[in-house]
Amino acid sequence: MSGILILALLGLTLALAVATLLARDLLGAVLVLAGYSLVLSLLWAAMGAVDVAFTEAVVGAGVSTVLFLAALLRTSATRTAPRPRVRWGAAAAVAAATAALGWASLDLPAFGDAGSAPATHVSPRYLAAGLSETGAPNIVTAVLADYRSYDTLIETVVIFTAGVGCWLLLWREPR
Amino acid sequence: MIQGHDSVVVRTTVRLLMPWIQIFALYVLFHGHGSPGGGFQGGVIMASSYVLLGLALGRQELDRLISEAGILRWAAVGVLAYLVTGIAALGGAGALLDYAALPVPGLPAVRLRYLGMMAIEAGVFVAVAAALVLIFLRLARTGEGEEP
Amino acid sequence: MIRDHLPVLLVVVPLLAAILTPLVAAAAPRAVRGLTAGTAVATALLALAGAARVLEAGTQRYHVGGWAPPWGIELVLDPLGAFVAVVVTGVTACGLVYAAGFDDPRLADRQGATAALLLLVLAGLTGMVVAGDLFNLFVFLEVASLASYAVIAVAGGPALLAAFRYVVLGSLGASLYLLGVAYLYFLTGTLNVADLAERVPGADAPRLVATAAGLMAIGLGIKMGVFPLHGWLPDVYTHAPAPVAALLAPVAGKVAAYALARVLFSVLGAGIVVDRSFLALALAWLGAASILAGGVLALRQTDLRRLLAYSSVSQMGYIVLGLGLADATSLAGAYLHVLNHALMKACLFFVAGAAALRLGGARLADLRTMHRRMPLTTLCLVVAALSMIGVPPAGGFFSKWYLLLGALGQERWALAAVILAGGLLAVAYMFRVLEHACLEPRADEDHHPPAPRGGRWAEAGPAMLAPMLLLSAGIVAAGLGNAWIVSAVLLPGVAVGGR
Amino acid sequence: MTGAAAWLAGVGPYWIAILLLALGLYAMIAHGNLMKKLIGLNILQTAVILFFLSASAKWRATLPIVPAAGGAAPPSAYANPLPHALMLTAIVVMVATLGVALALLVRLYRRYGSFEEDVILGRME
Repeated sequence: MSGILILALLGLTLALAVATLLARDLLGAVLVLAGYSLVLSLLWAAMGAVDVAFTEAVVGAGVSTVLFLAALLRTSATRTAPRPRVRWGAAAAVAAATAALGWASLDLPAFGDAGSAPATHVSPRYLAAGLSETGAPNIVTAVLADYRSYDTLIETVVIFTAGVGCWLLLWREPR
Repeated sequence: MIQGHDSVVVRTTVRLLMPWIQIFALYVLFHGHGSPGGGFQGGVIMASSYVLLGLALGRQELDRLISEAGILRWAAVGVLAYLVTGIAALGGAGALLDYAALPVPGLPAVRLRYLGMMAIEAGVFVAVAAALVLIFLRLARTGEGEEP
Repeated sequence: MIRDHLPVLLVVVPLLAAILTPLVAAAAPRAVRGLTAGTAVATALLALAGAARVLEAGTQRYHVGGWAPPWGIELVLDPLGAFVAVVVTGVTACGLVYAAGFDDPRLADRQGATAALLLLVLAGLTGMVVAGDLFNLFVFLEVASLASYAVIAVAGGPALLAAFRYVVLGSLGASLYLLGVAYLYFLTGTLNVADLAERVPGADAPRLVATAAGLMAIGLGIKMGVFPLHGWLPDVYTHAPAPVAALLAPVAGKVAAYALARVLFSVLGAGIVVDRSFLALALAWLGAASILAGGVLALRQTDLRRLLAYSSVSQMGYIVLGLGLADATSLAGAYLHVLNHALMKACLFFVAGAAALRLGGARLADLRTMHRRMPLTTLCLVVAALSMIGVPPAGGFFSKWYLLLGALGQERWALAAVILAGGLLAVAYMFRVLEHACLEPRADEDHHPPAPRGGRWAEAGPAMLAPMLLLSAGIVAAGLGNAWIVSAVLLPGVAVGGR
Repeated sequence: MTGAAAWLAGVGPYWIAILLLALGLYAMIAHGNLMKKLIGLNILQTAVILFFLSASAKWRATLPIVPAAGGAAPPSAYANPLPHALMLTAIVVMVATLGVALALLVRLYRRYGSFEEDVILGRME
């Protein structure tokens, strides 16, 4: 894990997020959003989270973009969003919340600290015994498919729910 | 939106590419055990192969391969495979999803765990692929007028 | 054997039925309706069995996959959880029977999709109730939410925008909750509720704990529809298909409230929440504001369902107020109100749906022939309205009574006054409903021409009427049995796991 | 790395995540265009994922894949796998929400011919 690389990628993510939100053309915004997802997936790969990086690349930059495009291209008339009015009240509230969260985050363990609570409680068991207990060398898979398999079951139910929901909402009588 | 691409090159390329993407999807599914990947990522790639096919060859071609009602049922079958694997462990006097308690005689616990994880990953693969294709097809439907 | 698996069966049974529904619909479309209602009733019976088991043998803990917590996911069925599970599954069972009787063409069997989604809502809610792991709770929250977004929007038209706003706000709430979980994870390295309860007090980082608690309270507060986070709620319950509103409105917010109670009392521990800490004060006054604002807004409504939605904002305020007061009496009152409000709000939404179906609309003006044409429905309306107002034999009186005792016991006169004022507001807005439904319009009112005499009998079918009458009986039973519920279930539960 | 850069790398991921959260939230409030609201939500959700995921990082650690051939490295040599598994689930939840939200938007557009909230409200009257 390289600090410089991570900082650079973080800066790029922020820039792309701003660009996405400033883009007035909806198609452009969606494409920049895909780029944002791609940079995020690089960032996560740099942080050692390859499984998440892989998923973000195929889902965030891939499937999400395709779904956005499918919806946008079906609804072609107005693709340009008017520039939003600046809402000072909302901006002030969001700024205050941001400051509060940033202030609280000073109490967080330093990024990458191997002595932090998440690094020393619960997770060492997965890394030390995951292979022998579950037989999966990829410990993320061991957690996902065995230790916390119940979460993954419900995750599958979530995507099933979305499928059934779209089926119902965009119903058309069969020809 | 999907009307099939005019170019013969595109259509042929996609036809040729399709099986390879699907083999890659299966590779990602089966190698999730030891390397990045697994049922979810494999399922997404599987779904994208059908999306690509739909984009290049058009809806009619896709409809010849799969029906929307059929995909809905495939999504259900995928989740069902997961849940039934979990429930089967109850039959072996274990807790839900305790693969070591799966009632398959003559297998050591390690093999049972491997078997259980493969079964649920396959379920995730099918459910995710089917659900995503379903969402895409519904969002990108052709020939729909204004709602009343 | 079933006894040992009760916590997980509460989730697995509706989940299995939901997944089977599209397959059953393809083979035998006629079986879907029976499958849905039957599953809901079976889940309610399982919840009752679970409650009996908890009362007899104490809190049930279930380790999914056989992995011990905190490494695996734990399910917990404690007295309060069992109580909430019985309320949620019982009211939902009534709701699904009612929905089957309603026969809304918009909910027509599209390969069983609506039925599957309604069962997924049920599975998501029971999953949230028994979850002993904060991340697992998030995933179930999303199942219940996603399924409800879709069934709300089925009504089309204005419901589409209402559902979209709910998606945006609901996902914001879930994300804020997840962010709160992340702060706690940074602090402790664990997600298991029992493990967190041990580690949070020892960790010396008050800013992190306060931030996590605030984020989770706001996130779940959106789901509960507490003022001022209730923006999505009135439109959703006004425009959703009537049986769907009747199914979601009574229970969805309660489960979020229970999740918040778990976070506050089981995870963060009594020391952080009670003793008039900032969080407890904020919750108490948030609840008070919700009681008043919801009540005042309800006064101005002319549509029964919108009035009921604002009344939900007000009534949910009582529950939040009880959590903020945080002593045993107030908490018992809050939980009792979970039961009472679920019963009366379900009953009232059932009445509104029946009126919309049989009288051509659910505006207050549409109700004026109700007492003659739908006498049984009017009876249910009156019982539920009396409970809302707080007239003694009906249950609603007692939950507010315990809350009042709690506030007076802590000598917090202003909050006690708010509880009483909320009751007066309920008298005012429910009386408007009763006035339209039960009193003959005066003849000299020219803008409301008197209804034709001796209108046709318009009572809804037995599948709609039976759940309504059952709930009315439940309202009275909850009132008569309140002493037992509080002393046998709620007070021990509050003492053991609730705080 | 110098002291300042090391300090920046120690808090950077948290602060960027919080800034992304703020951007997404503001976009959700300020934009009248429903599609832009949805994009804001998407950014907000990824911000939470970034924040949660940064709990998994350890300097000088490698991917959480343990070689089967008994390489007995201590747990501190691997990144924490738990947030990875959790955030995989969160990403799935994100795309599921996106699917349902887009389905609603397509329906709204077909009915009211716009993604602008004001326009839709106007046509609802």
